[in-house]
Amino acid sequence: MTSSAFVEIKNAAKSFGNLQVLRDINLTVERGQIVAIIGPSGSGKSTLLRAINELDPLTSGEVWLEGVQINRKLPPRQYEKHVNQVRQDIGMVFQHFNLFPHLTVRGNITLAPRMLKGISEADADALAEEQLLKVGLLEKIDEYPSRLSGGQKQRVAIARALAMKPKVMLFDEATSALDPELVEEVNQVMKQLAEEHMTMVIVTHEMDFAASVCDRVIFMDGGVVVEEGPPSVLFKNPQEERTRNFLRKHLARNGD
Amino acid sequence: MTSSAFVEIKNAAKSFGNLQVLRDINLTVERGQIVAIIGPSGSGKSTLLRAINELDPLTSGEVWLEGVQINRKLPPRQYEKHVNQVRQDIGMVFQHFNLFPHLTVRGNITLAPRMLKGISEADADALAEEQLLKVGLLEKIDEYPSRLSGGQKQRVAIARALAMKPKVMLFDEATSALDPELVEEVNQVMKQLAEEHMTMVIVTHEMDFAASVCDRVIFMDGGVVVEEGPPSVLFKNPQEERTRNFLRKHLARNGD
Amino acid sequence: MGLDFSVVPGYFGVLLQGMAWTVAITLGAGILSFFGGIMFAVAALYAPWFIRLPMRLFAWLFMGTPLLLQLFLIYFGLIQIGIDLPAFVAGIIGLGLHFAVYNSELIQSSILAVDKGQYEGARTLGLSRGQTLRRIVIPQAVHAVIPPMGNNMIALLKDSALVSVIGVMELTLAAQQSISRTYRPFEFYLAAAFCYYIINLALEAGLRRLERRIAASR
Amino acid sequence: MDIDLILRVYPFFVEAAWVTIELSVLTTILGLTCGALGAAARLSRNVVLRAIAAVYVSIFRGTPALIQLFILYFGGPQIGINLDAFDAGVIGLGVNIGAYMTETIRGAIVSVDKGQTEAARTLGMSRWETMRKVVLPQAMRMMIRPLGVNINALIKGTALVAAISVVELTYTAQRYIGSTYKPFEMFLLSGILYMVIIYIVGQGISWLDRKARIV
Amino acid sequence: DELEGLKERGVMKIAMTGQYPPFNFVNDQNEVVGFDPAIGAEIAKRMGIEVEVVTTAWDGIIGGLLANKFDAVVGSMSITAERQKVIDFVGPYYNTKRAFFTVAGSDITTLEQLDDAVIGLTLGETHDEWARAQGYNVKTYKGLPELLMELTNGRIDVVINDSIPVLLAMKSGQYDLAEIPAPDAEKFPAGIAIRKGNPELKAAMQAALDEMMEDGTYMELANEWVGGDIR
Ligand SMILES: Nc1ncnc2c1ncn2[C@@H]1O[C@H](COP(=O)(O)OP(=O)(O)OP(=O)(O)O)[C@@H](O)[C@H]1O
Ligand SMILES: Nc1ncnc2c1ncn2[C@@H]1O[C@H](COP(=O)(O)OP(=O)(O)OP(=O)(O)O)[C@@H](O)[C@H]1O
Ligand SMILES: [Mg+2]
Ligand SMILES: [Mg+2]
Repeated sequence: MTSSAFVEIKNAAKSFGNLQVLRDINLTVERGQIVAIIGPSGSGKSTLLRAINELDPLTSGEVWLEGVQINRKLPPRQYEKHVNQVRQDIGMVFQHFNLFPHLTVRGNITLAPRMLKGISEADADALAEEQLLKVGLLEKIDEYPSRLSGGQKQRVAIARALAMKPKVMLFDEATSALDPELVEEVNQVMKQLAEEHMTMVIVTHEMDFAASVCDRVIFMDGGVVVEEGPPSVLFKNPQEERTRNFLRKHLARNGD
Repeated sequence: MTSSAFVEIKNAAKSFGNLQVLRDINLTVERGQIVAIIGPSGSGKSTLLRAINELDPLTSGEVWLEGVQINRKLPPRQYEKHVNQVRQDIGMVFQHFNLFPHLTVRGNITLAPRMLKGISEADADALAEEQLLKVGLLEKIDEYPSRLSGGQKQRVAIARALAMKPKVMLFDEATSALDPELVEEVNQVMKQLAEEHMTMVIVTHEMDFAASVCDRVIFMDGGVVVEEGPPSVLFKNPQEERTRNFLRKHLARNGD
Repeated sequence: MGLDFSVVPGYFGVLLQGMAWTVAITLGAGILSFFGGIMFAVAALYAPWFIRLPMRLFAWLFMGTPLLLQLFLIYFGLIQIGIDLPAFVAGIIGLGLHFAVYNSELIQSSILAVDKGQYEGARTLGLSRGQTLRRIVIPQAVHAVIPPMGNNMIALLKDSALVSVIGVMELTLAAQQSISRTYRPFEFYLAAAFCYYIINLALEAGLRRLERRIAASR
Repeated sequence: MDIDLILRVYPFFVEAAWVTIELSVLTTILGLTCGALGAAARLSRNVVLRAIAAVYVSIFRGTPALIQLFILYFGGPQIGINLDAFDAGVIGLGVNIGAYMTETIRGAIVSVDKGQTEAARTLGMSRWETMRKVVLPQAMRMMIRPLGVNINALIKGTALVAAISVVELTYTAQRYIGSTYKPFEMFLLSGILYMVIIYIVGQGISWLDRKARIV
Repeated sequence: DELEGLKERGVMKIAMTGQYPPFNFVNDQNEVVGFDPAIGAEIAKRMGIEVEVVTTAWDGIIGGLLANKFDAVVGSMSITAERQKVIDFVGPYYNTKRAFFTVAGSDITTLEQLDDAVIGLTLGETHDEWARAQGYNVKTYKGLPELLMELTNGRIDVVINDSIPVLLAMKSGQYDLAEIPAPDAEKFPAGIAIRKGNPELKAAMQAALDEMMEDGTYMELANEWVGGDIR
């Protein structure tokens, strides 16, 4: 069974022990589409995102990427191989960057392509330079992460993910650990990706940013999708009481 | 040479190695007055406060408390004694509480009075209870600090300082390590002290709080006092460009 | 009988040779203890129980008995079951395994302390479990324990004196041999102590440089 | 494996184990004393004391304990220090481990948060009062485990005094090897006894550590 | 002279390794026994004093004597010119000869073959220096037990040692060894080592030794511990 959608999540449910975190979630993302997921803390946004690349496998339900089921039931060894394979097509950016502190920026970016795609050192270097140019950090290529600001770290993390030429990029609150003055430089990079029609799923607390780049916004609460729609509708004219409540509090907080 | 002021700082200068942190600072605090020191990070606020009780002795200049020069030049042994003596009159509250983790709340409060004032155990206990009542934490008297919330810790730290019956209290960002919902309980205690006419010098980033309790606000930048005055003037109608800049950024940040 | 260091120069050759052996053993055992420590640590954390349990026992034996005894058993004992190691090799293996056990304890806790985000960051890129361990987790864990492992190296240098009991002509035995000719214990032991101290200083300087280099990269 | 022989001689090994224990206890006491004094000197404001302590630590950690024992025992008389073997063993090992303990204790003390000292000094407590009532009680907890590591090394290190002929566990084994030509049995016996001692001490240290951590 | 002091104290400390049967070793009761302590005790008795046996490692034994850790070494020490430079000897109280042992059935049967063999001996022994002077390929060990183990293990081909202890080890049945005939082998007189500068002590001990050789006590001890006359 395949699907016409690019990314498709069907009847996703997830529990941690007794705690049901996701309940019957259905979601499709078309190629080139940019989807934002918003919602209060603990609503399951990260869990959903991490289910897409099997970091937190679903308890039940299916995840598909371009006609391939990601969370297939397979014997351990085959599953491991399969997962490592599909993850190469899914870039992910974390709140806390998770750069490798013992490698330079170059090392961070080239490690996976060299190990997994077996490309030559020269090609890998070219790749690193290309990606760093895109995020505007070419001059930092030989620095260690500890010498970078938070915004620079996150841009390197994006470059690292892009170097694997992923089909889709996942962002989990990519800017919420950053000082306010550094947020914009990361948002710029994400906007640029949007212009290049990268398929993206973005968990964020920044409504303004979500409104300005996303094709569709999904509001989650208590492990379910409460409401979804284009930003113009969802932000300006939400249908659900819970959505309105959330937006009211949130827009106040962001109003500075 | 004595002074009519209660606390007086004259021509204070301080360097750490080559770095000049304070330059020619003059400041007086009358008995019962409450003074707030505000300013950007690194402007020397903490250093100035810590100069008052000789934690970071001045490079040059004088510090007086009730007609006694605190930073007198004395032979090491005498200096040590003198400093220990005057510090008993100066209570200090730190950003990170610095409670003694190996002692109960009672032990934290009674340690110094018992050692330094030689009061009996019963008297010390009564003293601890009195101070804890004041900060509203009597029921925690036999807890260890690790069992307290941040706000409770800070209130115990204030009780500990008060138990020495200080003539003046210094607060160095007493609430900035606290979660927002805990700030108010500490501010309440400080307001109460203000009502009791405790002389206080308060380094803070909370402009609202400073405006509501202080008699005078001092704005520091780059190691000098840029501007000072009553909160009504300094916050509403600052004279200096630097003050205006600082307040603009800061009030925006606090506006959520 | 007073001190008379004039006898020492005649034995410079012997002492220098002893020093060379001591350095060689320390380096050999140091390298073994480093890689052995990593392997033990990985096995202790990730291997199935039928490897893990014997390893725990092994570690427990090595940490619970004097090195002297271990060296003796490796050299004189293994040959009884057909494993004939030259004394020099037995010394390196004994010292190396002994300190590998200690290093392994350090590395284990350091591996567990590596931020979970590092693991996720690598897995997300598609690296396998083994690749993540090898390229991301272990290098960081090892970086973090270079200073305490350095201390173990320094302890190892000094414990290399024990290899004299299985007849390796290292510095201590060289001194003893010189003493058995001259009957001047104080002078030769002092000379040996001096040589150890020199090696120790060199080792410490090397470790400090290494630590600085690592510190610079983070 | 000559079980018969083992059964015949094991009481003497147990006796010898008591010598090892006695050595370990005395050495620990001396080592802790040296360690405490050394740490105090390293942390003092007196430059001379600091320098002396630094040299002490550097030399005694920088050379093998075995050589130090030889120098003290065989070389000592040449400069007028004539100790019997047991005393030389205790002093040699104690001063040696004391150098390590100096660093352990110092490390624990400096790892106490600086804010603790500042808070105590701010209340008017003197340096010494602060050290005694605020810093040391906290450092004490942090040093139990690393001191346990030092003591573990020390117990195994007592085997070195066999070289200066103290008849403790290892030398007892060596003597019996000389008369029986049965090294494995003898070393097995002594090895087991070492493990027992070290296990018990290890449990004791863990217990102390747990107790200290309750707060 | 130390004779006075010894008599005053009433105890003479005598040193040996305690690892050299039959001359000195520990029995099942963990007591140091053997020919050496027996001789030491007898000499002391004749001087009207007691002995206390000290066991100490061989490589420190002369150092220990010089360092006043004990008063005499009654530990099967060969009298050599080298040693006589730093200590005095009473005796000799027995003689042994340099002997060469291989495992039984070894190809090495003559001294000429030693050039290609690996020789084991004890550190600090008289044989050590001699063997090196011959240009042999030498490995040194701490004691006879290690030597015999190594010989059976095959890591060394030949052991050079005083003959008697090895012969006795062979007799115990634990080792299957063969002796290489060496008719011209050097004889070694074993002596009791004392510190230099004690002529009176030396004379008194010598007199006691001579006396017991005269009156048959010596033979009794030799028969008891070694099983024959070893003068
Ligand atoms: N590994 C885990 N084990 C147990 N519970 C977990 C785990 N990860 C998440 N949870 C729980 O699942 C719920 C949803 O968590 P999730 O991180 O997905 O929320 P979120 O919407 O991303 O919140 P935030 O905005 O705070 O990041 C929370 O109650 C959380 O405590
Ligand atoms: N012990 C010290 N040694 C060297 N430099 C120091 C020391 N303490 C403070 N400084 C420097 O002195 C300057 C002023 O520091 P201070 O802590 O007084 O600033 P502050 O106004 O309290 O800032 P913040 O709001 O961040 O607490 C800073 O540049 C700081 O780096
Ligand atoms: Mg989340
Ligand atoms: Mg400050």
